[in-house]
Amino acid sequence: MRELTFAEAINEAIREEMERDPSVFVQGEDVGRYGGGYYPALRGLYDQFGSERVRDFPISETAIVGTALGAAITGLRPVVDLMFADFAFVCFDQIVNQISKIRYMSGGLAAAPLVLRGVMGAYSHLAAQHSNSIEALFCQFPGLVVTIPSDCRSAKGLLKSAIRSNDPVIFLEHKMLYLTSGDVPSDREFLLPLGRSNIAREGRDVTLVAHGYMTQLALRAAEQLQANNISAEVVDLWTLAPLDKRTILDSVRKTGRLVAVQESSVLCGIAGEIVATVCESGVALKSAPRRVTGKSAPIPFSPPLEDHVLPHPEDIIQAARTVMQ
Amino acid sequence: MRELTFAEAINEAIREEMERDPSVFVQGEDVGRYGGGYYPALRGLYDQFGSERVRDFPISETAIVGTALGAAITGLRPVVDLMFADFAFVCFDQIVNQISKIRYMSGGLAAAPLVLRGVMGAYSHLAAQHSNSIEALFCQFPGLVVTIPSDCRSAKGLLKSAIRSNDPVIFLEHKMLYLTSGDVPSDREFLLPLGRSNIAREGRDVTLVAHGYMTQLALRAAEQLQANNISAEVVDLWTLAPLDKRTILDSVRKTGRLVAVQESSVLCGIAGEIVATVCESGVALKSAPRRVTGKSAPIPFSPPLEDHVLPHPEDIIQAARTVMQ
Amino acid sequence: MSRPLITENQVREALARGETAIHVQGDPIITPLAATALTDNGIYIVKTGDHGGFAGASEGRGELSPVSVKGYDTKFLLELYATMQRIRGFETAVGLLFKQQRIIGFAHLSIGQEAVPTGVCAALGPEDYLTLTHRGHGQMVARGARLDQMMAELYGKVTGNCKGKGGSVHLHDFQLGILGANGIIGANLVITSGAAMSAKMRGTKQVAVAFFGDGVVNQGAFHEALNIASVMKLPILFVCENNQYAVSMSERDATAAESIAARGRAYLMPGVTVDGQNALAVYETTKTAVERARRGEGPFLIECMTYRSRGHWEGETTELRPESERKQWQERDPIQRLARALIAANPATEDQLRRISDSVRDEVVEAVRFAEESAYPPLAEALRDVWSGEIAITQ
Amino acid sequence: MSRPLITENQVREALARGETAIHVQGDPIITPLAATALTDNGIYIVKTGDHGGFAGASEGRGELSPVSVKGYDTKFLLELYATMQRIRGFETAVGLLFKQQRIIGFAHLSIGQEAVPTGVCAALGPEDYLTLTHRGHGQMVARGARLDQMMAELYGKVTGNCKGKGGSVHLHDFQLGILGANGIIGANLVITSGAAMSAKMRGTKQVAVAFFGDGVVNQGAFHEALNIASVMKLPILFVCENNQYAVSMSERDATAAESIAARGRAYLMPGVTVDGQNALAVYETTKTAVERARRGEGPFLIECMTYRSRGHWEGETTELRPESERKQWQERDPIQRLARALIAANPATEDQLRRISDSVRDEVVEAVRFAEESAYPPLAEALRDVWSGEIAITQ
Ligand SMILES: Cc1ncc(C[n+]2csc(CCOP(=O)(O)OP(=O)(O)O)c2C)c(N)n1
Ligand SMILES: Cc1ncc(C[n+]2csc(CCOP(=O)(O)OP(=O)(O)O)c2C)c(N)n1
Ligand SMILES: [Mg+2]
Ligand SMILES: [Mg+2]
Repeated sequence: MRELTFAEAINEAIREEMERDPSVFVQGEDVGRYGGGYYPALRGLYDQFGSERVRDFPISETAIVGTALGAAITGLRPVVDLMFADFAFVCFDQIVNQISKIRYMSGGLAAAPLVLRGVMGAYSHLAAQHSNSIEALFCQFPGLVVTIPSDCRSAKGLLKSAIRSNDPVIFLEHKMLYLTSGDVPSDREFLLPLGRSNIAREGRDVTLVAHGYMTQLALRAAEQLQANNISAEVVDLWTLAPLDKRTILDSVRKTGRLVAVQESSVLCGIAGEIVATVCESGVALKSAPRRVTGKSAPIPFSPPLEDHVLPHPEDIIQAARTVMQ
Repeated sequence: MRELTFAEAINEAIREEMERDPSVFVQGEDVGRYGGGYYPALRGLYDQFGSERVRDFPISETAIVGTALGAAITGLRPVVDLMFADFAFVCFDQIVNQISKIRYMSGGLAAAPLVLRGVMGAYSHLAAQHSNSIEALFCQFPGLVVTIPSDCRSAKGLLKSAIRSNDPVIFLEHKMLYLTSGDVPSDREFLLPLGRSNIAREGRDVTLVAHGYMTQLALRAAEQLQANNISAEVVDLWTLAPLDKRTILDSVRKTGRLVAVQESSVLCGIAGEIVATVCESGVALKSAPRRVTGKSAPIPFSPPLEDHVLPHPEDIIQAARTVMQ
Repeated sequence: MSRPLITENQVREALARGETAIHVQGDPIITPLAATALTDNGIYIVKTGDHGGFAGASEGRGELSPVSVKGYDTKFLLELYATMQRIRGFETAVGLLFKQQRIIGFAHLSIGQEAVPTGVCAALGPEDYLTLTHRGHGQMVARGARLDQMMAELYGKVTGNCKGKGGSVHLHDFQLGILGANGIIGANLVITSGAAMSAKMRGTKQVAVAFFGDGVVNQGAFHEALNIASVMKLPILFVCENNQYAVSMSERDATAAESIAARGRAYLMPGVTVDGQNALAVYETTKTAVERARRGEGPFLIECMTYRSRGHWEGETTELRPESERKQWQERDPIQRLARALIAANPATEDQLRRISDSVRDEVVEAVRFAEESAYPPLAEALRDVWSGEIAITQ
Repeated sequence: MSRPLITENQVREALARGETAIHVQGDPIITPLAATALTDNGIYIVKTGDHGGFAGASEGRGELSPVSVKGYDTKFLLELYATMQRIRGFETAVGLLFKQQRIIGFAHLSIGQEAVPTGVCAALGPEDYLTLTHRGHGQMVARGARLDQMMAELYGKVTGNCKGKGGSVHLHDFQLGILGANGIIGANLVITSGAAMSAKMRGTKQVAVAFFGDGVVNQGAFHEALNIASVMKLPILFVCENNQYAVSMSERDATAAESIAARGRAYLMPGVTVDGQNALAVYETTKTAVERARRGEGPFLIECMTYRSRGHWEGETTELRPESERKQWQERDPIQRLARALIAANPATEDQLRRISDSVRDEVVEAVRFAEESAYPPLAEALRDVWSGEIAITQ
């Protein structure tokens, strides 16, 4: 295994799948010679595959996503670069009212095998409009697969599976992960399953459920909790929808305690979903579950304020301590 | 008090506020002489107020909502008719990335006093793209007030408050409520508070939390439960965001049992939020809480299938029975 | 620089040579007689310019063109007639069934507009793609969809095109290249651009057709679809069924453009306005546009002037369109016009036409029987086709 | 019908009469000499037609127009010069501070493009509205925003225009009618149409200006904003800072239109292309457009040809624009051009200009000091201004 940066892991996943399957192609803004927008993960693909398979678009997200849908239902496999995931808002209908529903509305005759990649989240001082965590929104639309890697390895393995999937996959890459690197298998058949959660760290006393960059925070928290003799298990939700309840419930059944983490503000997010799932399952809890979430505000630009509204490992540690009492 | 239809209650709220405040006006598609799209609640307003204050637009939702925002930050009070709430998807950025954030991003200098009305929900055989229940999505965007009336009376009282509010309000009207009528105060100062939940029915044994049309189902369920000697309290979430936790917690503290209802599919909806809110509050529950939600599918056209994926009073009754055991 | 003038003679000569386009420099001035001949035969004018912009053949919009059946194969003409009758027959039945509440939900009928999809689909090949509007029954039928399956879909029965899950505004028939009707204004345009892009990438010579209404042209998706189609020179036809109203909004009040055809030209693609009550005019224009697209010359916008004779949707109670206007367009009924032309020019007798409408009636009756007798989908269908089934759903 | 020809003389006569527009019938043919005179003075040509469509004054696009300072008040000219210097000074500082990581997040600089906002804002009245792009520092400064508040905002300090909560791409200054910069391409256009609609409804004679880049014109919101502005005849100016690239995408490859000005004309509003490196040309065109809008004659699109001398954003490592092109545009530096014209025509001395840039430097240094010394907002600010405060938040 070699260490790759997050961008390299994404790049390798796409490159391998494009080499493997001629129906796979990339489209979006600045994906060509530029190699991808502000978080360039596509470097070199244009040189290797040319402008027909690495397709530069004008700033027309509705067309970018809509044409991808049209291509997908006619036999191709587009991998769309949304640049910032926030731009999903300007083409939201195409995603949640078209892509998610075409298989169903056609009585199963159509498939929309496409991937929508977008860079999500905050912590990067990019202010309110470019810092949204929007994964929960997509979970309300059955038909979509919502997948979020938490590190370089899962980025490669999940993205490759996403590209091979016959379902439309929302694939969200956290900005902060672009600052990381890690071991990534070079195996061209290295695939991680969609629709599954991952035990990122085993533990006995408390289950921390997180996803994406939050998993990194949870792992850091678990590390420090260990120093205090609290053994935390970290469940990493590789896929949010459809949700792998079993892995979560199995973990909580073992630990009897739950802390659920999300970056976005509290209402109707993933953390609430996890807490509700566990509580209505009847799995016996030793204490009331807790959520760690972003505070209820748009993301402020001012760095100390941004810091203030976002979750940190200390918040997770404190929540874990609370549920341990 | 007189009995009004749901459309008449909406109409009266808007008419009274337009008479009271010259800065209030209506815009949208087919709002003028036509009196509102498929669910015409605006009949007569055009004749009374003319084309300047009842503004017909082309099919351009981004412009309809965006110009409303521009008008709101420059001193007017637009009441936008989105026709079907599903059309929020084609102008989603304007709602969740612009309207919701402008007060905050401007450091509090801007206010966006506007109302976005849309007809939501299923049960009406209008198929997947026109039957979405999208209230949960807006709850992830602090800055928006998300309000849903559950009957004719709350329609008038909440809409009047929404129009007078200095916050942007999403106001969702369920299709099925358009088939109802009920007592509505004729008082021009009849205002129901935003940011509050309402005890729609008092009870001792179990708390049913619902909103919009689901409140009607919950009330029907409570009726039948009463016949079986189960006393159900129904909490009607007039406002989903910001969420009035206290009313919910007070009720559950009393009954010790919780059933949360939503129409949309399960993941990341209101029901999960309610369950999570209650469970992490530490309020002691006598049994595991339950959710009643739509099944995980787009809304099918075929009437028996549509029926199958949606919640019914029987589902609530069954859930209530389960939590009573 | 003086402007060229197009004479009737030029048109006749072009016709004699079997051409469908007349090349001119600059803006043509069309004599009334030439205009008649042009619109009659769906010929359009090619302006020689940087990007081959086209001027509309009947920019007058809403003017009638004589229906001239001369030179066409009788079988072809009767097929056009039969197709229009099938649309009308099907939709008339839907209207009745809706009143009886045997069909519920959305039903937007296109009675009066039959010539548009009929003319368009007659010019397409079997591999070509289409997307439809919310008012898409006629487009389905014109493409050759089975009436019984369609009726079953409108009933929500398992024998419908989408197993009953789609319904009227979500009709699909992938076998026929029909990628779907759409309930969201403008959404199908970008999807169709994608199908055209896909055809081009795969090198298949398929052409994609996006039907849309006049109300669509002020929606952002329209703009993005046309720009990308032009930038990428996609093999796509944008076919506007301009029935002059979007619900209650008149096209003139809604749209800041000289015409919808002109709006197409603003994206450097040909945009022409044709008499949409004349199936042959629509057919000829489409044929030229299809050939052009197949040659790799890019997109084309066809604005077809037409009128709906029903309300916006079944169940509507508000009619704001002027009585006189409705009356005027009733006289332009596309079926009657083709019938008159057929009988006048004598390739068909009244008897033959009656036999066609009789057989259509039988087909419609049979479709209704089929739909009535078909079963609803089993409830398990409600949770099928959501995902592909590759992912184990544990929830 | 023969086309009119515009001669240099006609232009000179129009100028002598103090006019800013020349009326013609049909498409004008412009002699090279006339074209120079036209662009030089920002005069445009009015075509007499149904809807008063305008033809661009310098459709050649990217061609230089002589900067002619004759006839202007010296104070006014020096103000233009000072404004451009203030923009350049401010942004140069921002670039440096970004490198030193004293400013973090987004920073899109408009160095090289200063003439556009400077010319536009010089023609506005104090009550008028503006919305800005992500590259909006220059637009703020040109409107008269305080450098110290802006710098503090870029630092995220409580003394910033938005208390530090907005940052570079969300600058607002409601006191100055600045309704906000925007991070979402196209979003500000519909909002500005709304401000213009509001002004019209309130009868205030205010005009609204929406700045946007060349990359915006293929976004759906652009289309909807322009259509509605034209349909409602709103008092709005759409001002395109056409720096010819959207990140790496060249405008020519992205946009199927003869020009961005022509795209405006497709919505039946005047659309003109001006030399965006000439503040006076921009000013003159804007003035005419503003007057027209105030008279209630509706929207106007101005395409200003310009070029950014920096990367798309600070921190960018990929430069794909040809070296020769960058060089060519460097020579068209709008500040240098005005300086040369001022000195050549003698209303100002080099010394005067140096004093201006010195004082700007002092102002910038002071702004940096102010930002550095200002406090971050108290943490409680993070949860303020989310809602109005009327609703008791129990959560
Ligand atoms: C985005 C969106 N906005 C509004 C509607 C509601 N709607 C359905 S059909 C229609 C009118 C469409 O008019 P047109 O395109 O002219 O087609 P026609 O009905 O005349 O055939 C409207 C406004 C919609 N379906 N989608
Ligand atoms: C909807 C949307 N898509 C993409 C982006 C990312 N983005 C920011 S600036 C930009 C380029 C804009 O180009 P242009 O309008 O020409 O302005 P310039 O940067 O050249 O001043 C892009 C693609 C965005 N902010 N919003
Ligand atoms: Mg129409
Ligand atoms: Mg640009």
